[in-house]
Amino acid sequence: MDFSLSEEQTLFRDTVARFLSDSLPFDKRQAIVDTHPGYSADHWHTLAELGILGLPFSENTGGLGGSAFDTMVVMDQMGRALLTGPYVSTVLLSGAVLDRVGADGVEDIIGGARKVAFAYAERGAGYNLNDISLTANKNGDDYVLSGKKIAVLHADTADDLIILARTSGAQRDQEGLSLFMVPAGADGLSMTAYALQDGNRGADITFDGVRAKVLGDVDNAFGLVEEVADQASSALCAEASGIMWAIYDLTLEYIKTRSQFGTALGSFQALQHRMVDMYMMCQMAESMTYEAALAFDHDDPDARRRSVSAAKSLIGAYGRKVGQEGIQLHGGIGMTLEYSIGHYFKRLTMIDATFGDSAWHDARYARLMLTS
Amino acid sequence: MDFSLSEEQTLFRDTVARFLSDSLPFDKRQAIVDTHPGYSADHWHTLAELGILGLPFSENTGGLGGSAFDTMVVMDQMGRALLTGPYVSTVLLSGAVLDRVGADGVEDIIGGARKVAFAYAERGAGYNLNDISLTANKNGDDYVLSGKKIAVLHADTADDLIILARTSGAQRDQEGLSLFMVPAGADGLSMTAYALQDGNRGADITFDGVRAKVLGDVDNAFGLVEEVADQASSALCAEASGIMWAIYDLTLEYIKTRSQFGTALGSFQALQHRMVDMYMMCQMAESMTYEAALAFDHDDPDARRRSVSAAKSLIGAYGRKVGQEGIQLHGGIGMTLEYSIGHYFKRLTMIDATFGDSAWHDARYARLMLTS
Amino acid sequence: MNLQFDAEVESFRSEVRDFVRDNLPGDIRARVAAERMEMPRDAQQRWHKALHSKGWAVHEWPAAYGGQDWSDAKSYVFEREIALADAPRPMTFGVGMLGPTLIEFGTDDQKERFLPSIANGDHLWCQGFSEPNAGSDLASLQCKAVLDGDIYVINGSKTWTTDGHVSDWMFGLFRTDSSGKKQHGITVLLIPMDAPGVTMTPILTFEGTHEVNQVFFDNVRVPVIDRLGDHDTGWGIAKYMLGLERFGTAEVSRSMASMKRLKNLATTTEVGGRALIHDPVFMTKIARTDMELRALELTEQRFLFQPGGADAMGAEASMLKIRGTEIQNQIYELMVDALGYDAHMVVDEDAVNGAPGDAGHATRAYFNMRKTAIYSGSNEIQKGIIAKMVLDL
Amino acid sequence: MNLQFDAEVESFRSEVRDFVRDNLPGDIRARVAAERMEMPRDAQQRWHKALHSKGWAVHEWPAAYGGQDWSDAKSYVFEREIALADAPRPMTFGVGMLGPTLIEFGTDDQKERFLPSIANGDHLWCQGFSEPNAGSDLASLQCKAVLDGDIYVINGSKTWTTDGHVSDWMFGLFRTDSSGKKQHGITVLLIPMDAPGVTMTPILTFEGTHEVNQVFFDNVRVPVIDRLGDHDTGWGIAKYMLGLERFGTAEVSRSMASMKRLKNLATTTEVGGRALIHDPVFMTKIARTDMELRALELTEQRFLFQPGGADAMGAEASMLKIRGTEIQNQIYELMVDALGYDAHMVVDEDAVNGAPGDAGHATRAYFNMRKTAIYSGSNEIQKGIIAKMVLDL
Repeated sequence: MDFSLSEEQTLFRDTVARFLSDSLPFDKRQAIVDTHPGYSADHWHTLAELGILGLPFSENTGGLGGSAFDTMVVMDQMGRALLTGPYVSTVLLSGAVLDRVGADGVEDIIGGARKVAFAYAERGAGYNLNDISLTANKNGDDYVLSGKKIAVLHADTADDLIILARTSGAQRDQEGLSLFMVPAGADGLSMTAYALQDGNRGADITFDGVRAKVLGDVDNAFGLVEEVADQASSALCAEASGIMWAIYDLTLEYIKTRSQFGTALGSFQALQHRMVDMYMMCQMAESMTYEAALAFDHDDPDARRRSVSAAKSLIGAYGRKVGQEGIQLHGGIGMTLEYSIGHYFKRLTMIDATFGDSAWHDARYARLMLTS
Repeated sequence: MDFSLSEEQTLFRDTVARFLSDSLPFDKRQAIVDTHPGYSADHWHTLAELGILGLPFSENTGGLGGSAFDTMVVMDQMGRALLTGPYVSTVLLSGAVLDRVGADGVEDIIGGARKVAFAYAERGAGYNLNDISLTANKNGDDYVLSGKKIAVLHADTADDLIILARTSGAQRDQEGLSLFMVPAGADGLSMTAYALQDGNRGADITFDGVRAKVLGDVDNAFGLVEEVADQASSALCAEASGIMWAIYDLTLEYIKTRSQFGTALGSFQALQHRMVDMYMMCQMAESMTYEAALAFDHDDPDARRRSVSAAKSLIGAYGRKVGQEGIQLHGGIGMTLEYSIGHYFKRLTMIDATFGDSAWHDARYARLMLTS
Repeated sequence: MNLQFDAEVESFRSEVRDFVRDNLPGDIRARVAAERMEMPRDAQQRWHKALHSKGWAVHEWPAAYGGQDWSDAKSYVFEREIALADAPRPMTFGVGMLGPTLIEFGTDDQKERFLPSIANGDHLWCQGFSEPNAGSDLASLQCKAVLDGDIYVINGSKTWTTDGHVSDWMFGLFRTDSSGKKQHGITVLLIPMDAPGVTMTPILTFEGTHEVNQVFFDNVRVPVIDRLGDHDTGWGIAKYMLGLERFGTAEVSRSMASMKRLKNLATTTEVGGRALIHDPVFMTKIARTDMELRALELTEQRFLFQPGGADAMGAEASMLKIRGTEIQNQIYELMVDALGYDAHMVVDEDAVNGAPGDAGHATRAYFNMRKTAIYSGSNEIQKGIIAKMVLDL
Repeated sequence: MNLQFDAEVESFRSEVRDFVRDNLPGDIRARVAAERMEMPRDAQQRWHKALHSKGWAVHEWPAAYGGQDWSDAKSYVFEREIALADAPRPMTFGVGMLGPTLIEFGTDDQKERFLPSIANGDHLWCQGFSEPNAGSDLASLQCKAVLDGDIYVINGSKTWTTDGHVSDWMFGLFRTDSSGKKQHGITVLLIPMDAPGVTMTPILTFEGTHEVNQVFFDNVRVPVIDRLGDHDTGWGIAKYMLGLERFGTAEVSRSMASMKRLKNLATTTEVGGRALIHDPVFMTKIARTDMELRALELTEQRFLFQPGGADAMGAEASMLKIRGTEIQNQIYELMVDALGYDAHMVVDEDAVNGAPGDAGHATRAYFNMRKTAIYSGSNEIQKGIIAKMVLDL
């Protein structure tokens, strides 16, 4: 048993860390986030050059063949730097879908030339990936899509969209779901883009008879989508863990240097104990990022679901608490836009509300306990 | 709006407090609890003399016609003194049933000559008062009871038993329940008595064709039983609140006087803040004893259920936390049999596990939110 | 023991309810109901003037100054009803703090010059207490006022100045002597915000709301006639002002209104074919929070209506502030949970309902309201007060 | 990065599993599985001797003294498997603490006289560290030993002496000089429990279990040859002994076994016509606790199998102790909740299963196990250690 990073992982971590600390110091971040499209095109190209965009893809598509642990190491750093942009939507979601169904275009993603957004969420579905009303009807060789998607990450700068749609069955069946691809500017597609709380961008999209090509097996996409979502969740856990440590570091530094009533805040025992609680939650969260990555080392889908849900739930709950405590221990300065901690907190909150919050994963985990 | 005690209430409180502090100092309690029947017959007679056994009963049965607030004031004191004995089972449960159905015998309870236990709980029913399998079949003017009851408080010193039994309907119907009375030594009745964690006594009772007289309306007892249970729950809330304050007082006193590493424990800020948390929970709990007593001032049964559930749930949860913290802040001495805090904690735990724990009352409250 | 209000108070409750229903502008109600953080100056004034026309805008002031001499019970019911009807909060600084303080400590000239425009809502005030490096240690303030003849000359800075950018005047604490104990040498001055040398930088909170400001003073000249109380002894006045906040720090009424919206959101939000209100785990959380809010409400009533009334309240106010802000934050947290993917979106500034149910701005409110556990003496400071004053530790 | 054990360790795991299945007496297993607190001397010895016959009773000792020189991984797996199989805990004081300390600091004579009877289970040892007024401040101990020729004469008292009433010997810390710093002047002595002048009073824990005792010394005479280490410098040995507890303080394996019983209880407990395991609210609590236990397990593994292994662990052990005891207590709390009215009953001393499912003694265990957050350095002391050593506060 060995938790240490391989030489390669260390190299990746350090490369990404150096790039982000050089190019995305916090005082430059707000200007980037405030300007369309909410991230830097230069950063995206550098990620391509560094190979990060190809990290999870197999070597025969030009990727690096990285494992879930490799992604974990990188996402942890992205979390600490509060990097915005379509890494999750293009690489971890859309790229993974294309790679698995054997579709073209992964090379372009790896090279940074192409961005793809993944439209899965619908209003009223909560976090359930099987609750899909958007329909795809066969028309000649193609399909025609009608319905609505919400919260599509970085759709406004995507070249193409992948859409999870219903080809048969009832609204909440796991069977009868299929994946489709359309160009972002397709006829019949209308998009309302908006800023997200964490600095990323999202969009609600209406499909009114949009012609689309099917990706992979018809009626059979649920398993693939669930696995891809679990993989992205695992990566988000690592991002959250990095953020939690960043909050911890900031707060510890703050209470060591900030004086009140003539004493450093850090000498107040009540604050010390709360800081220790934060430390312990960060440690537990970090451990669970390993759990979530470990999930992809074995083939049992239930074991994978269990591990990912355990990690996502605990990290959601601990992240919330660490974020709240970090702000509280900072006092007024922690409430301001110009200080980083609030932005960390916003991102943690949004990570929890993506692919299932703590409560959703508790419920999935509890269901799996019944069958194990 | 006026939360202060009336002159009468103050008199009651002081009388009960004086009696209990004189006759039940903590260092004498364990000997009483360890000796059958787990409480003092002398104390019981004094409670009769003081009128406490007649407190909740109407004046025309010889009682004092006290309100739920009057009971609250008395139970709070009983909690602080950790009084064991059949006050809940004989006065608040059985006496209330007899009074409501207009049966004889309340006078004897008030006088202290007669004790009656109330058998309602069944294994597998949880805290649900409608989940009753023990059957009562009509046989001439009487009924014949068959089945089992568990956790019957102070059955081993009761003269008679009141039994909640099913006369018609399915196991979990609210309709079809009736109340019966049998002498404790009736043919066909067998009892296994045991000590309870909190020093009281309980019994499991098997009824094998026991002849019994019906009390009140046949098939229609559920509403009455639920109301009586809510009243007893309201009283238990007050007892728990008294216990919580006793734990708070003990703990505060302890950390003020106990030194460690050359300093009074009470000067450690982390402990101060936890003590403040305990103080706040005690205040909130005390407020909820008013809520639970207030429940009987109006006639809407749903309003009553809501108030009692809110109080019982919060007091259950806060009581658990206050008990755990009280022991923790005491350290080793708090773990010992000869110190009172563990006994307070045991009683709080058992109060929570009577007539519905926090979770059960949360669920009842949530159901009522749907209909309000 | 009697836990009901008497008939007179209940009839007053109906009067308030009717008045708010008929006089609260719809656009203002909608802003509050959407859990929006900003309340523009114009909206604050419109609502204030509506109350003023009824004689209720400064009801806590003595009758001689246009107040109502209401009982604690009536004041309590009034605050409850305007909150439940989604009316904006009253103007804290001018009406709640400065008014009573001027009446207690001000000169006749000051009362004449300032009270009428506070009462009729023409002038908004802000508070100049906090400073960049003081945190919760208010008395350590450094912003200097030097007496030069009959003029104070102010140099330095104040921060966390709520509503500074929409205010006409500020009442502030300034350092006039730093030779002794830090509580000595503090003077209260009243300053027009358009005085030469006053400048302001907005401080945005991390979710992007502009409520607070940093205010800079560069040789700002304030005549002695605009000093409240005596030279160097302003600390007593400051404590008096802070003591005025006893009432309503628990935010019970506001939280009841938010709780109503949370239940509405859980009723109208469908997840997987059933309304959230049928999810036992989520409903347990709402139920618990609802119970805690009731416990807080009763605790506040016990404290307010104890013998001696609100005036007898000491460190109890600290408990109400701690538990009140915790429960308030819990409610917003549950709103965010209920919103799911709808919580991600930054709802357009002007949108009143950006998401299903009310509470469209709930995510922003969740972020913003973390401040309540920090300001007015952080919850940690409040625990220290209770430990000292109540627990005698 | 590799989060699996290698094949050799896994094959060793099977060996342990098989051995325990074939050699753990059924009555002993049943006691552990019922969450009983007491483990009689006889039962402790029977199990110990079974392990001894396999050479595993003192596996952590060096091979020269009958130990196994196992890797950290093997020791870890061994402890996991015996706990999951409901075997009793190993004998902490003699095997876990005194043995390694004697090997490190003892004379040849002491090793010869004491190690064999510890290894074969003939002699049980207890620890004489805590004193009535010391609390967590161990070094402030007062119980006096005066050197008179080649005899120490002990007067005073020790408390919280776990298993004192079933032990043959005690190793204790005694005050031999009180003129300097409190850490100086402490001497370690080994005392037969039947020595003249040793008396004992049981201390029952509040739920009625007899585990700990107060031990009194009235002119108890101990020869210098039974002194471990040097005169006055026993504090170093005491710290060495306490440092031996690094492994397993998180109680992960024991909690996993309890968690298994909790799930069993939830499966077999019917409430209102459905098993508790179908109650979403209750199952959410079990799920959360299960996840936290997994997080703790992985955290322990990260700490244990970091470069340098268990020896590199410093204040991390404090975190494992805090979280481990919290999670353990959470599990018992949920058992009590599951038991409902069955939690009230004091289960008969000899009953192994007094309630549905296993875990008949769970209520008692819930009460009793509050101690774990108090003993071995209370969780508050542990937080202080982390604040100082890790956070540098």
